Amino acid sequence: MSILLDEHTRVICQGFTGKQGSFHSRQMIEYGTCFVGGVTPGKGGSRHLDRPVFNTVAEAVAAEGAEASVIYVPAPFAADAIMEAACAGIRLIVCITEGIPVQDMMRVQQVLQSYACQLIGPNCPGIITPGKAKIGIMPGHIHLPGRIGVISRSGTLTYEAVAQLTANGLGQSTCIGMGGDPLHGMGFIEALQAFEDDAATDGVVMIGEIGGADEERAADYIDQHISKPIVAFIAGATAPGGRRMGHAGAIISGGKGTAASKFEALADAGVCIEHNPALLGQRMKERI
Amino acid sequence: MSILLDEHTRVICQGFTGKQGSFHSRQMIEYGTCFVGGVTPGKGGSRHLDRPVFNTVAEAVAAEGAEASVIYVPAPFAADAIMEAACAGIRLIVCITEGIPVQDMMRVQQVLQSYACQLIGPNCPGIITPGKAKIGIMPGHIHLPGRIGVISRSGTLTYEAVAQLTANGLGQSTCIGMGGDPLHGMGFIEALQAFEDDAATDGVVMIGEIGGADEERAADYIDQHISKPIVAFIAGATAPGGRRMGHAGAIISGGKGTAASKFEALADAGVCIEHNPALLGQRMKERI
Amino acid sequence: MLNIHEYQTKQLLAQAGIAVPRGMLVEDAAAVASGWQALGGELVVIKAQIHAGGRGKAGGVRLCRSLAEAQAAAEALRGQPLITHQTGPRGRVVRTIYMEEGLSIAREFYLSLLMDRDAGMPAFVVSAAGGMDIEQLAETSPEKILTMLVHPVAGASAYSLRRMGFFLGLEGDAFKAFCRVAGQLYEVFMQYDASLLELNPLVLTTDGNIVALDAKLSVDDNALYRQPTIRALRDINEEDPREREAAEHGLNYIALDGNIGCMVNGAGLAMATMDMIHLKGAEPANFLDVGGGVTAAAVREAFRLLFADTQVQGILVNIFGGIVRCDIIAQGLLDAVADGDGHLPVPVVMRLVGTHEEEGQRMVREAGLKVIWAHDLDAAASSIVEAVRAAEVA
Amino acid sequence: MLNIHEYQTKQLLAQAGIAVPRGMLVEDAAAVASGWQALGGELVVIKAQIHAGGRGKAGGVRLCRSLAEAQAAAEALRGQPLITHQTGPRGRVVRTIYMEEGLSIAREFYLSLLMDRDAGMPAFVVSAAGGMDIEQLAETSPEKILTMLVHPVAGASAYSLRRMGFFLGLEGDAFKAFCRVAGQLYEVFMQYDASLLELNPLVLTTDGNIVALDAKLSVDDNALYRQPTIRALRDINEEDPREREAAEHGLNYIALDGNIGCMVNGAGLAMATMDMIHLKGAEPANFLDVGGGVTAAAVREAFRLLFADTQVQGILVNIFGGIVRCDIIAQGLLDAVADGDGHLPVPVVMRLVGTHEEEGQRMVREAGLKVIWAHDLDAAASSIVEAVRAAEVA
Repeated sequence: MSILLDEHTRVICQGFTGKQGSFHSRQMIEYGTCFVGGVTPGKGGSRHLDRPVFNTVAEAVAAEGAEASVIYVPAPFAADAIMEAACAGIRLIVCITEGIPVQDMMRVQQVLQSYACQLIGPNCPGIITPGKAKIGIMPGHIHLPGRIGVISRSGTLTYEAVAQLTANGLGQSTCIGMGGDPLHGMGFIEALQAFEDDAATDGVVMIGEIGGADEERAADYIDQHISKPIVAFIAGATAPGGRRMGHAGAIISGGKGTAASKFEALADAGVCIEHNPALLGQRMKERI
Repeated sequence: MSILLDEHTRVICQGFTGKQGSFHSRQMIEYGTCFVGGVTPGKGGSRHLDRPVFNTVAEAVAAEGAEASVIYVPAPFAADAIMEAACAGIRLIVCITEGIPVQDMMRVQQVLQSYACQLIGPNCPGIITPGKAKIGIMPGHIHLPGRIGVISRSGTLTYEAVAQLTANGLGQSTCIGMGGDPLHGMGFIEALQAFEDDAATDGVVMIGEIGGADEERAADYIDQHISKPIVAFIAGATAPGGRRMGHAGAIISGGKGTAASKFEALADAGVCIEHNPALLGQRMKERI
Repeated sequence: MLNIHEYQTKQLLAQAGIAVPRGMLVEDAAAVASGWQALGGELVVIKAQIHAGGRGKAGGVRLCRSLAEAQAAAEALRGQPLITHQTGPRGRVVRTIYMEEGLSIAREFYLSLLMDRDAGMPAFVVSAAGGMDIEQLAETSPEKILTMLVHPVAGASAYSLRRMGFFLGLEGDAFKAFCRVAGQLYEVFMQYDASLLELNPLVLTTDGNIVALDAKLSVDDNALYRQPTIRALRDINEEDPREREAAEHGLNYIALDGNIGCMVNGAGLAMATMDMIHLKGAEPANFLDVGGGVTAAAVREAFRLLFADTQVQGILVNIFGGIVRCDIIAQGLLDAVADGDGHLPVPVVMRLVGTHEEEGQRMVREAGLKVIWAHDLDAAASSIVEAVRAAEVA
Repeated sequence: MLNIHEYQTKQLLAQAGIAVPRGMLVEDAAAVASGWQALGGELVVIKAQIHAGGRGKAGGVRLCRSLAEAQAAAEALRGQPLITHQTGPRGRVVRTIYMEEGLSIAREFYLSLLMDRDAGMPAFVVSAAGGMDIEQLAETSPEKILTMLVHPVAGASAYSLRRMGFFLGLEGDAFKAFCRVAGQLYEVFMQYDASLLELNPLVLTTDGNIVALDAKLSVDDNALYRQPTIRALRDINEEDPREREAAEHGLNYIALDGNIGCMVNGAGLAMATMDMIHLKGAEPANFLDVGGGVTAAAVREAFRLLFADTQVQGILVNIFGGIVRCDIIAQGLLDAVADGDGHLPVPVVMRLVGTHEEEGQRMVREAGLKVIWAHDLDAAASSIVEAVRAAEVA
């Protein structure tokens, strides 16, 4: 089992024929993802990677029953691509693109309220259900089918945690990189609830970072609604205030959003917090 | 029992010290409504009708625990007043004002998605729970406490139906005028569901009119979810196409939204349709 | 809704950067002659400017290949009623003639924006079957129509413009031009509080331009207070004089084809009253909602309108007074009768219920007016239908 | 976030109709003299233009009542480092001096707009305690601050402007002027893709005007591509030269106070690596994310930066290659070493995991570089901390 994504999920790529889109689409296909085509406006009717190319997402939905889309279009056009996917009826939208203006994401969030879809990202590695399908840019080979969910604001740090879970023989049910932008789609709460409801997930590794209050809100939620064991790490304990640490969302503003406050909130909610990011797999193994 | 409104609901008025606001606030107070004050920007701190006047709805909420508001401010400012009430935490907003531009209501609908509030209207008579409280402009004396819910797009035609229910000894649990504008708050579906869930309501009189597809959608909903008897009338069987019949929303456009199609949809959903608006009370009496 | 003329709409579109054919109003034959020169002297279109669709089929749009032909077409239309499927059988008198350059057309499209009440936001409607009646097309070939909602926070998104362009089978520069025009159309729609903004047809010319060949704009009445540009373009000649007069008194009046005049408070009750007359076997002569804040002067005006209508053979007054006071209705009636010969010109059935009903009824009785009283709506409708039949027989 | 100077922000505000004090840049004493005349010759304010708050307390804002005083103040600031609580201990060199008219102030307010990430929309923050540090105020007296979200589809609604005006205790014309200014501020915020637009203080003058006395604008980096006006106002003198140079190579670099340099792919892993160094008892000298699409040239530049930093006594390379290829990292290291004397200037611990890891490790080994290899993050951090300690002792 898994959440959101499995081997039957019909996936397309927006920005399919571009360099990034081509490279990662090939990787997704090789991993086994049910990859049914792609969209590049103006190239509709052609084929790429032995899959059909469409002018619009709506056409891909009509012709191929696409239900998930991964977006690699450049930042100035990415918000539009997200809205196109939502409007066309895509239920799972994964936006890899980094650098989308905040005002664009503000509009996306408003518009998405009208649609029954789940956005992951932007500025994220994507989602993978090991052994079944991946949508995104994560290296598939480090994953192992298993029973631990991973939800993270980071990319490579997620790989670190995944590798530890694999090394400890636990594997992963589904791993989601929610992305490093301040305004984003799926958050900790939605993911934790989905893992809670997933019979094939026994525990969750949760990776936060400085900035915002997502982790604090998640802690409140965990306290009320989550029974499965959670191991959590927050990156940025040593980050100075007022500076963006790479991710647009990773900034301590006015003394808010520190790693300490997030660790504390999670600990208060009964989460197993771990300050050493090299020990996440081991801690989870102890808790299962 | 009743829906949305009873004798404990703490009501304020926006546009309190204006002519309309004053007149109808006095009527509401006389009817027994728990009327705790009003808002007129710039007159905060004074008193009117022996009630406190506030500069903002937020102040009225903080000082008086206001939970419902009735709006009598002129059309150019009414959309703003609705948003103010929502933002201040008012849960039941009744907007009497007629003539709000459609674009304004479009924005109001978008904004109200962010708040847990119910808007009734605009361009409506309001809501009354006979014998307990009224919020709006309907003549209280024609009502009788009873067990029939009324939901209507019309004002005076609602009074007609109410008078018939009263004359037939049935009375009313709660009566809601949802208003005659094309974009509005509470619709048939929300009201019907609330009446369905209300142990003190035995049946519902539903009054639609030409224009839009609210009645057709309500018919679908009734078919699936409503078990209580409904008597329905649709005004405008004799209205010509392409002309607005008074209400901004009452127009047959492109052959859509006719009384015939609405009567038919409701009949198909098992609703007791009645073409003679003078017989609504009698029909309901037969069904109960 | 307030409508403006085609040529006025095109001026607004041109200001927003949307291509429209060159053209000018032509007041007389001399103006046609100078316009003919200005437009290149090869092919012009003479277009009757009335607020109604279906002008083409009705002969209100004429392609002319010579000056003489153009002058003849303009003179044939000017001052004459034009009867289209939207004007009613009496037609609409053509007071304004617009002359445009003729274009060489490769393809015709339909493109409009309207306020979608179910979605609560504007929607584009587009079809490759331009020049057709869109409502008819929606019935017969809905697959030829694409509807794209426009979320107000995002505006006319690039993806929706592209999707429409692909739906029309456009490519290259024409595709880009179409997307630009559709985006600009949305700006115009929002800027002027439009209810409907329709280009039918929008054309692709043989030289690759996207041009609005016809254009219709309807504006939300409720927003006119903030639309001075549109208010200035209002043409009262296009409005029914009775409806306009009624509106000036705050009355909501719409002329219909029957013979029983109605005066009611509230739009829903007014429609229900009309429906009731129909149920009793007659037809209403009008919709008339006197509204909530009506004065005796407005009621007097309302009765004056009904009395003056030769079609009206009887009047049903149905007042369920909440805010409306019955004594004010009575006073208005007395005043209107006093303006005439002191008698009711046609049978009048009155149902006066609600605020100050005894006072209102007393006033009418004391004035000695022989109205027929009714207490409920059913009886009121039956009474007026009977009274009119009786008068016809007599 | 890109910051611009106070005087630049005020120009943008003035263009939007918000009142700001009259003022001018003063390049030298002569400019101060002519400005003194132009501003009325009574009272001026000399303001150091640096991208950091807290200038007032640090002596960077000086009230002057004579020309001589103004000239002296300008000369005292020009070219000197100004140390505020936001500049760090080294301060920021003042290169630009702005002179403004002094105003007679009745009240001072705080008014800002920021992008509220939790609500996903802009928010006004307002307080009657103007001129205060708002973050401190939020800690000590949150009731003195009002936050009003701005729904993007409605914009700066009249009710929210009024509510802020009442919260400040304003009335009459000052109330109206404040509401107007706040509404205009929202337009500026949206127009320039701002992350923060802060007026602290916004003042009510004794003659009843609402004037932005200080102004700060930070713009969303991601939106700079569509903000040519803001890009043109960028002052690279205000940026850390190392961070700027790194950015030009697509590297995300932030200088810190520790002695262990880091090179990592991915922001989260970079932070975690810093945290790990701290856990092992040392401190990171920098944050450095080489990103996903890094080239050997950029990696070389990154090593060059670290080698050149005299504070760096050891380097931890932590690459978990997904998109990043380990051989490219290795190549960059070899190139950087070749640029120097062929040896590693400080101890380097390398963890190269993922795509092409064998190839990368082989390249480094074959080049004979004595890096310390580590397979996991914990060991890598321990190793570099130990190596640096050992080097210190030696």
